[in-house]
Order: sequence, then C-alpha cells, then structure tokens
Amino acid sequence: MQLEVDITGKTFRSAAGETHDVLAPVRFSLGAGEVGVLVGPSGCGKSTMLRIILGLDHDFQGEVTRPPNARIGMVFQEPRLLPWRSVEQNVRLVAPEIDDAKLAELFRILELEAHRSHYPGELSLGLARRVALARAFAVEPDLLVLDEPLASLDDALAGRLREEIATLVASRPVMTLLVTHSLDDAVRLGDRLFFLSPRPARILAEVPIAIPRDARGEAEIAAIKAGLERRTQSERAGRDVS
Amino acid sequence: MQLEVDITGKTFRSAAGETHDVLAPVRFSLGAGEVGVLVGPSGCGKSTMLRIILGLDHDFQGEVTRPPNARIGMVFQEPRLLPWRSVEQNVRLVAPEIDDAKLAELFRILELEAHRSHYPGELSLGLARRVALARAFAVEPDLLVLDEPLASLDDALAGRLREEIATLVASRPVMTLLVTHSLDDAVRLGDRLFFLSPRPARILAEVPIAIPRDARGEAEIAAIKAGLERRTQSERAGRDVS
Amino acid sequence: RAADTIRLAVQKTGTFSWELATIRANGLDKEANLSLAVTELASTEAGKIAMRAGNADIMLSDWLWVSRERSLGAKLTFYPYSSALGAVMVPASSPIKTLADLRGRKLAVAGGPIDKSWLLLQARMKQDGIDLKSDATIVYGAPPLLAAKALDGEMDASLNFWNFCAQLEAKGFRRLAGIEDILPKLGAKGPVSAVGYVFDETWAAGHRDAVARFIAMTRKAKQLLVTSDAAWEKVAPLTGTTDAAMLKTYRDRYRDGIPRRSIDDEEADARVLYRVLAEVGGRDLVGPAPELDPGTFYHAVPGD
Amino acid sequence: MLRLLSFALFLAIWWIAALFVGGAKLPSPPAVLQVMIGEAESGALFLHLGATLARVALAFVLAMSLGSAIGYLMGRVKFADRLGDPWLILLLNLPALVVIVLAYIWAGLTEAAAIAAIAINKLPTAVVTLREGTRALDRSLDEMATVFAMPRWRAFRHVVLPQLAPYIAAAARSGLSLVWKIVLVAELLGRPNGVGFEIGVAFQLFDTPRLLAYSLTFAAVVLVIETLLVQPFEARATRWRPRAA
Amino acid sequence: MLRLLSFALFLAIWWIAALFVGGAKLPSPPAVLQVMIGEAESGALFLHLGATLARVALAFVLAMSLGSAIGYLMGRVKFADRLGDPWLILLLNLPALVVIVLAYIWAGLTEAAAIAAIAINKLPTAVVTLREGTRALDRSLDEMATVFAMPRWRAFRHVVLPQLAPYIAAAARSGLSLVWKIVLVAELLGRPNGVGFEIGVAFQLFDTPRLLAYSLTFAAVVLVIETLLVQPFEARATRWRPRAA
Ligand SMILES: Nc1ncnc2c1ncn2[C@@H]1O[C@H](COP(=O)(O)OP(=O)(O)OP(=O)(O)O)[C@@H](O)[C@H]1O
Ligand SMILES: Nc1ncnc2c1ncn2[C@@H]1O[C@H](COP(=O)(O)OP(=O)(O)OP(=O)(O)O)[C@@H](O)[C@H]1O
Ligand SMILES: [Mg+2]
Ligand SMILES: [Mg+2]
Repeated sequence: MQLEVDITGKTFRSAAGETHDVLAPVRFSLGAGEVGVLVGPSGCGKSTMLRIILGLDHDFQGEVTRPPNARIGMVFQEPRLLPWRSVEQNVRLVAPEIDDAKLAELFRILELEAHRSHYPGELSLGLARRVALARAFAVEPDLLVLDEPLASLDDALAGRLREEIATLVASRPVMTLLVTHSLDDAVRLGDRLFFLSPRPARILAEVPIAIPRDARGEAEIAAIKAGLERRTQSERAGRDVS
Repeated sequence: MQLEVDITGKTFRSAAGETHDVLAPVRFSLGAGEVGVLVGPSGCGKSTMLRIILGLDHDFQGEVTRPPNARIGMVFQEPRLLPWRSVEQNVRLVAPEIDDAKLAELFRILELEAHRSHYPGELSLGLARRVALARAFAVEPDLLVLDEPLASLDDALAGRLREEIATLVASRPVMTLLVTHSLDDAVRLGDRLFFLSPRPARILAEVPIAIPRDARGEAEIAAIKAGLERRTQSERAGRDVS
Repeated sequence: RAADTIRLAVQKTGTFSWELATIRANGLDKEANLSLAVTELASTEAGKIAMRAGNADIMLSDWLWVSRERSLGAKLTFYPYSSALGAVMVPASSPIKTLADLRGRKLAVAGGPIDKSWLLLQARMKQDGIDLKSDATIVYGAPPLLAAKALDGEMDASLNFWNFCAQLEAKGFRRLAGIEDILPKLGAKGPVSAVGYVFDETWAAGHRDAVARFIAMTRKAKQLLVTSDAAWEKVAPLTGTTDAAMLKTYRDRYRDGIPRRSIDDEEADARVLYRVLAEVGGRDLVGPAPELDPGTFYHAVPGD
Repeated sequence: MLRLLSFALFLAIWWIAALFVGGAKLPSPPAVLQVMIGEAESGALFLHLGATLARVALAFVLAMSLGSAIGYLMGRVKFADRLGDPWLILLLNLPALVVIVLAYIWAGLTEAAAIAAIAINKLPTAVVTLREGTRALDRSLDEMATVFAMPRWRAFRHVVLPQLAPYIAAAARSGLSLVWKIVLVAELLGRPNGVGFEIGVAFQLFDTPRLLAYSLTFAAVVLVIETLLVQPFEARATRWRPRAA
Repeated sequence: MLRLLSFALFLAIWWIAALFVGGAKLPSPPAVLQVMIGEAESGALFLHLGATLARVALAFVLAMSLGSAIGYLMGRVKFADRLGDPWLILLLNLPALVVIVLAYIWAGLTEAAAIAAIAINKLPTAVVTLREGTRALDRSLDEMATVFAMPRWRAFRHVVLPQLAPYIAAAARSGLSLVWKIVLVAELLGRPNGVGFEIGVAFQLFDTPRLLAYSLTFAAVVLVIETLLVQPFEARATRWRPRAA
C-alpha cells in the first residue's frame, strides 16, 4: 500500500476571470504506517493538494495513485458536519458498522459524551472539530488525512488527542497525511516533514525524522525543533541576502 | 468608556430537550485601551459569553453594560463572510467610509492584495480568517472582540498580525476582548487574563500583567508564561488531591 | 336483438338533460330499442372534446360550427334540436325602448364575439346603419356571470342565452327583442334551429336505423314535454330553480324552441343566415367556406 | 390556539362582509354551511370530493416525484439543464386549458388522460423549484460524502435531501394548490364527477353558496391535513435549525 | 447552442407526431405558424398579446412583491406565521375560478378586478416559497450584520436577499407560469381582449391551430426573455457559487 503523488501543476480560474497558479510541481510518496506532515504558509495550497490527492478535484496536471479500495478518514479544515443530524448520527452515517463500545470509547476520548444527541448547530467550534475527528477515526481508515485537526482546541486537549492519533497510527498500518501550522505537532507526530513554499506551493525541504515516534522524549523533540528552526532561519537569511 | 459584564447564569435547552448550564456567574469589567483575554478549555462557554456581551443573545440571567454607540469590530470563530460578495466588498459593506489608502494598507498587512476580487469560496480558510480580521479592523472599532483570530495561520504570519493588533490597540483607546487557546498570544497581547473553568464557565483566576505591552521583551514573556504554567499545574494538582 | 348503444355527451345544466330525463322516465329508450350511454359534462365545450376524442357519438352544437368543421375536413353532420336563441334583456324601468336605443349604452354579450345571437343582432342593426360594436360599449363575459351582472344593474342591457334570459324575465326584466324575432328581417322564412344534434357522417351511415330511431324518440320526448305538465314535474329539479314563475318561463321558452319545420326549410334558412354570419364574423368564424357546406344537414330521417 | 383564533377571525370577517354586501354577492357562512350539510347528507359531497381527492393525490404524487427527479438532474448536470430548459419553459407556459384539451383529444375522455394532463401542468413548477434547490446545494458536504465513500442512496438521503427539504416543501405546498386549480379545469372539461364538475354546474346555475361550499370543503381538508400531519412533521424535521435568540 | 438544438428537437418531435396522429388531433408546426403569421399581419396577435402581457406584468409584479414581503414576514416572525397560516392555506386552495368570479361580482367586470383576482391567485404561492426561504436563512450571517451595525436596508440587500435569491427565482418562474394560466381564465370569463379571450374563442370553435398559435406565442415570448435577460443575469448573480470540479 502506497500513496504516490506526482502533481505537475494546478491552476484556479477565479470567478472574476483571473488565473492563479496554486501548485508548482510537487512529488512525494507515502507508505503504510508513515505519517507525512505538510507545513507551509497560509494560502500556499495545502488544502488544494489534499483535495487533489483525495480525488475531489480532477482538474490538475499530473497524477495521483491512491491505494485501491483504501478506506479514507478525513478531517477537513472546517468540521463539515451534517447540521440536520445529531453528533452520533454524523459519526454513524459514515461508519455504519461501528459497534457501540467502540463509539462510546471514541466519544470518551474526545470528551463528547455529553453531546451525543446535540445537533452541530449546538456545538462550539472546538466540539464540532472533535466530532469531525471522531468521524474520521470511526471509519478505521487506511488513509487518514488531517487538515489542521487540532486547531481551536486548548493545549491540554490537543496534547491528549495527539497521543490518540499516535496510538491509532501505531496500532494499524495507516497512511497519514497531516497539515499543521504547529511545528510541535509536526515533530511529535511526523515521520517525514514536507516544508512548502508560498503559493504556488512546491516542496522546499523534505525532512525525515529518524527517531521512532514512541522513542521521542521531550529532549529529543526540543532538539529536532531547534534544528528545524535554525534551518528555516538560515534559509530565510539566505533568501534575504540573495 | 467601560464594559461591565455581570452574568449570573446561562442555560441552553438543546433540540433534544436537555438543558445545559453553560455559564456560571461571571463578572468582570474592561476599560478603554485594555486588552482582556479569555482562556479556557474547548466548549467551556467562551463564544457564548462573547455573544451575550455583544447583545446577540438576550436569553441569559444577569446584566451587560456596553458603552453606548460603541463601534464594534468582531472576528467570529468562523470567518462569517458573505459568500456572494468579493473580499473587498465584504470589507467595504461593514465599513463604507473607509478610504482606499487605508484599505490597501490593511490588505497589504494581511497579505490579501492578490485576493481582493476573490469570492470567499475561493479562499483558503487562513485567507478567509484574514479577511475577517481586515473587516474587524476596517470599522475602526471602539470595542474589538476577537474569537481565536490567529488560528489556522502559520506562525510567522500570526506573529506579524499579533504585532498589528498591538499597534492598533496602542494607537486608539480600544477595548479589546480576545479569546485564545495560545498562552503565548495571551501573554504578549493581554493586560488582564481570565482563566475559565470547564463548562459551566466561571473565572478561575484573573491575572493582571503589570508590565506594559511594549516593554515586554522575550525574557519577560517567558517568565510570565513560566509563572502561569507553574500556577495551573499546582492548581490542577491541588484539585486532584481534594 | 340487442339494443343499439348510442353514446351521448350532455351538458348537465343544459336542456338536453331535461329531454333525456323525460326519455328515461317514460321508457322511451327501451321502446326505441336504444341503449343510451350518457356522459354528463360540466361545460358546453366539453361536448366537442368528447366528440373529437371519440368518446361520444352525439352531442349538441350548431350548424355554423358543423359547417366550419366540414370545410376543414371533419365530416360532421347536424339535425335540428332547438330554435331557441338569445334575447336582449333590459331592466323593467329601462329607458331603452327599441334596439336602436342601444346606441351609447353598455351592452353585455354572453358567449363572446362569435356568439350566433350577437352576430345576428349586429347584422340586423347594420341594416339600420348602426354599428353596435363601436356605437355601444360591449362587455363580453361568461353567460352566468353576465346574468348576475345584469341583475346587479351594472349593465344597461344584456344579450344572453335563452335560459339566462328566462331567469332575468322571471326577475322582472323586459324582453327588448328576441333574436328569433329579427330573423325575418335578415331573410329567414321562419324560426331557424341553430342548435342541433351533431354526429359523424360515417358513424351515422353505419347506424342509419339507430339514428332514425333516436330522432323519433327525441321527438316523442319533446311532444311529451309540450303536452304533459306531469312530464315537466320530472324536469323541474334539473333546472336549478324552485321558483314557480321561473319554471313556467323555462317551460314556455323551451316549448317555443321546439323545431317544427321541415329539414329542407331549415336548411334553406340556415343557408341564408350563414351568408349573413359569414359577412359579420369573417373567416375567423366560418373558416374557408363562404357558403354553408352542402352536407351540413342530415337528411336521412324518414318523415322529413 | 392562534391558528384557531385566526380561523375564527376569518369567519367573522366573512360573516360581517356578507351582512354588508348581501347574500347575493357573498353568501353568509351559515348559508354555505347549510349547503355543505345538505350535500354531505345526500352523499354527493363525499362522492365528488372523493373523486377529486383521488385525482389530486395521483397527479400530485406523479408530478412531484417525476418533477423533483428531473429538477434534481437539471440542477446537477449542466448538459441536462441546457437540453431541458427550452422544453421546461415551454411546458411552464402552456396554458392548462390547452394541455387538458390535447390530452383528452389524444387519450380520450378518460381518467388517465385527466390525471396525466394535471400532472403535466404541475410537473414543470416542481422541476423549476427543485432545480434552484439543487443549484444551491452545499458542495463541501458533497465532498465529505465522497471522501467517506458514502453509498449513493445514503448520501442522497442524509446529505442532499435535507438541503432540498425547504424547496420540496415550497414545491409541494404551492404545487398542491396548483394541482387543485387545474383538476377543476380538467373536471370541468371532461369528467362526469368531482368538485370541478360540481363547481362548473354551480357556476352555470350561478349558485354561489354551492360554489363556495365545494371550494371551501377542499380547503378545509387541506387545512386539516396541514395542521395534523404536515406541520408536526415539519417541526420535527427542522428541529436542528438554530432558533432565533 | 444546445438550447437551439433542443428547441429544434422539440419542433421535430412535434412535426412527426402531427404527421402520425393527423392534423385534426394535433396541428403541424407549419399550420400553427401560418395562423400565427396571419394573426400577426392583421395585428390581432399583438393587440391580444399586448393586453395579456400588460395584465400578466401588473399582476405578477403585484403578487411577487406583496407575496415576497408577506412570506418574508411569516418566515421571520413566528406570530405572523401562526396568524397568517390558516388564511394562507385557504387562499392557496381557493379555486382560480371562484376567486375570479367573486372579484368580478364585487368589483365589476373591470380591468382592476381581473388583475386583482390574478394577483390574489398567485400571491399565496409566492408567500409559501419565500417563507421557506426565510426559514432557511443563515442566522450566523444575521449576527454578523447585527454586530457590525449594518443599516437595515444594507443588511437586507447584501445579507438576506442573496440567500433568498434561489427561492425568489423559483417563485418567479413557477409564479409567472401560474399567472399566465390564470390570466387566461380571467380573460375567458370577463375581458374583451387578450390571449385568454382569443383562446376562449378558438376553443368555442375548437380551432386547435389557433389555440396553439396563441399559447405558443406567449411561451416564445417568455423563452426569449429567459434566454436574453433572465439567464445572463442569473449567471452573473450566481458567479460566486463554487463550480463543480
Ligand atoms: N444553541 C445551543 N444549544 C445548546 N447548546 C449550545 C448551543 N450553543 C452552544 N451550546 C453549548 O454551550 C457550550 C459552550 O459553547 P461555546 O461555543 O460558548 O464554547 P467555547 O468556549 O467557545 O468553545 P470553543 O473553544 O470550542 O469554541 C458547549 O458545550 C455547547 O455545546
Ligand atoms: N475555487 C477556487 N478558485 C480560485 N482560487 C482558489 C480556489 N480555491 C482555492 N483557491 C486559491 O488557492 C490558494 C490555495 O488555497 P488552499 O486552500 O489550498 O490553501 P491552504 O494552503 O490550505 O491555506 P490555509 O493554511 O489558509 O488553509 C489560495 O490562494 C486560494 O485563494
Ligand atoms: Mg487549508
Ligand atoms: Mg468558541
């Protein structure tokens, strides 16, 4: 099982008639059990790339090969819940086979027990995002795509959920693609980090993290982060000089 | 000019018929030029409190006194743009008197120049949030309410926008109410931090920051943060024991 | 021998349903060895639809339309049913004394611009140099509505179908002129039956005997309605009124309208009136034929 | 409660108006009620109302289901929209009378012809409304359903249908009223029973109490169905909507 | 292009059908066209079409504006909804014939009576559609407008109206067709000109080519208006909608 991405370009034509190049050539692949992290400035084309990878947008140059019949779990950047279905129904509708114990467990982890019967309009944004996470986990995905899943959550909760994602990824051979603005999340969860340029996005640097996820202590993480920060600073300095 | 909040309670009745207490008694006030920061776990009632303060929800116990005729600038937790109006129109519609130079300046700061004529459906979430920020700034508010304004933005951009908010607050006697999950933002921007309990929200601690905003260097900020973290940890420990 | 079936399309509120009630009540259909399949319909035009759709063998219409259809290719044919025509009615106290007084007045015309009575009235007035269409204010409308409007006093005069005129008469209106009364001036030698049984020529050819029996049967029914007030008792509930005066007017007018002339006389007068109508109504009304189509009248009934 | 009050108000206004303009111009409520009772006792009311209701129900279901399907298709598929649009406009703007007459001529004075003609008259308005609804669908939810590989029918039922619900409600309400207006014409022109037939007869006799008795009986039936069935159902179906604060 | 093709297809099917069933049951396109040309040359076509279009336009504008306003109110204010609902259902389900007859009886056989009757027939369907649209409004955008103290009219125009647009479009399209169906009845019963009057005459003569000529001329007028005016406008107004990928 392997995800092959080879996009050579993507252009949007806006309603006003202008064209915007959103993706420059981007090429990478991801294996089962691997967590790829996309980090890049706001508006550079990350969500667009995810939509292409998931087959939601066919209007691009290049090729994407998804593992056939892979179950996909996705957390969109906005929750995208069905407003007319309760929290529980929203989850069950995409994962009809889920058993009650599993669902209860999910809701417990995400602290959603009190909200099972609420409609999305009755949730805070953070709660809605958690429902979206529950939905993505509930399908037991082969390919998990997370577009800033931990935004709008408080640090404590975000930390616990990060652990959960790590557990999920460790327990089954899931391919994971994570978009985040948090270097901390990236370093704690990722196996390979892709740093993207501003629009049109291309891969500035691909940074593999050699230490296995469960062996990364606070010290290692701090070291990696420091290394990455030094790197981007020198790069930025380099660009400023050139 | 003063904002007086004295909420004694707020209860939601959900469509399923259950009642949820969302706010416990909460009482504080905010003067001109002050930045109050609300920090609390996801789903505790922060957005609900803001809606009550802004007069969008009248169904609560207690009283809120807003300065009369105060111009309000608000960044909702979701962008809430008009999908059928361009970026520029979205801003101009709430601030018809804004002059072109001012608008151009705003768009430059928020890096939106390329997107003036785009419709919201053509923006990334981060771009849409920036438009929402531009809109709130464009009205030259007396009362600025920001519900997680910097989520979904990359660190570099978030840092620059934090500076802009600080500049705005310094340049005019604006009352600012900021909701954030980032302790960093809170410490860099706030004059008084309100730490909220889980639902139903009440004020656990009110922490004034004595050092003026422009005098806070990296060292001071780190010290304040460390102090705050120690405090929450000991509190949590205390709660666990009791 | 099994009875021949004839399918009839009948307007429920029309006089044909009175006749049918009489036929049924007196067993005339069995006597004629006919089985009548009656479709009751709620409007005049519905009969034409039934005919065109092939759901009825006989319905009521006028020779004007039959001739027009013939000239357009549909071989229908006509046998006289009633010579009752509309009349111009005015309120009892109206200053209008003659037709010429209609000039400058508000005249309601039921049935629209191609109504026979209206066209005949126009032709008659033209003879006196009056163009009613421009000299009077004409209000077209649905017959029942115009009858109500006349009662309201919204109209100075109204030209309506005879049954509505009967209603007005019973309410005290004055009969300024019946259209049958002006026919002689237009060249007719006697009362002309504008309305008749209409059926398909080929169908009639195949059911010659049944048609003859049908017509004989209706004649008997008409005769009964003329002679027997008991027969009228049966019809009274169908007229939609319980008012004795109105019932009497209905009866008298109905009896007046029963055709009594020979078919050839009828046809000759129809030919004359057709020319008059063609002149007033133009091509829109009569179609491409300037003369009454020769086959319009059905002649194969014994005793005519 | 308020509904009842409002209804009582309607009766009161009617009654007062009738007293003012006189029974010839506007029959009073008791006069109409008396006719209703008379017709009900003779059984004629139920016969005609039943015949009409059956036609209305059949034509309505036919037109709504077919019209919604076509409207959905035209809203989704640009090609279908382009192709179908001129037909749609034509059908929309063909007078009821013409459609009914043609249907009767072609298919005979039959029940099937009547129902088909009525359905054809209503069809395009359902198409137009559902097409607008489909065009306004939220694409982001579609994407969600696609990504999670929701089976077609489940996605339609849970993702699309609730978004179309207000359009369906609008099409159904105004559609029922249209069907009802047209069934009368169809009955007038070629059916031997039904409310339209009776109204035609009442009109010929200018019997306004009868005219109103039959008209209002149908309205009353719809009112009862609305109050007891549709509105409770609707309230349940739109529970999720945030209420005004 | 596709529209033209589709239109040509319609003509072809019609023609072939006419050849099959014969001119008596369905006149062929040239036969109808000939009548159209004849009527156009005599000027009658323009006279009647003009009269009808004027009535349609007036009644349509009246009913749409009033109906939209009432529908918006009923969608927004629960009290108004409760109060108005029984009236609405009643009005919806009153047959066109009855309304027109009553209007003529009360207000005389006048132009005003005709237009009022037509408007009253269309009004409730506009109310029903706009009410659904208003109920489906996005409250979060309302809150935005309130917070930023947008003046009432500006908020209505920029926040509310675009959300109602698809409902207005649906109400207008199906409403125009309804007005057109009803204007014919009104003209048939008590006007001395107009397409309905001519159709009534043609119907009395059972002159199907004429019947079709007048019906189709109106449909053609609407088709032209749609193609040249409404659809380009609509395309501009919905530019913002994300297109299907
Ligand atoms: N309309 C409503 N009906 C019922 N419950 C509601 C409604 N709106 C909010 N709530 C509940 O109120 C609580 C607080 O919501 P609120 O949006 O204020 O949270 P928050 O503090 O802003 O959270 P977050 O950080 O996730 O945005 C939540 O538990 C939510 O479920
Ligand atoms: N439908 C569209 N039409 C035109 N331009 C579009 C469209 N969708 C996205 N874009 C443009 O493509 C660019 C990339 O958008 P995308 O959503 O992929 O950004 P992103 O990297 O996910 O940003 P963020 O971190 O803010 O979510 C943006 O500049 C946006 O304006
Ligand atoms: Mg994005
Ligand atoms: Mg919130």
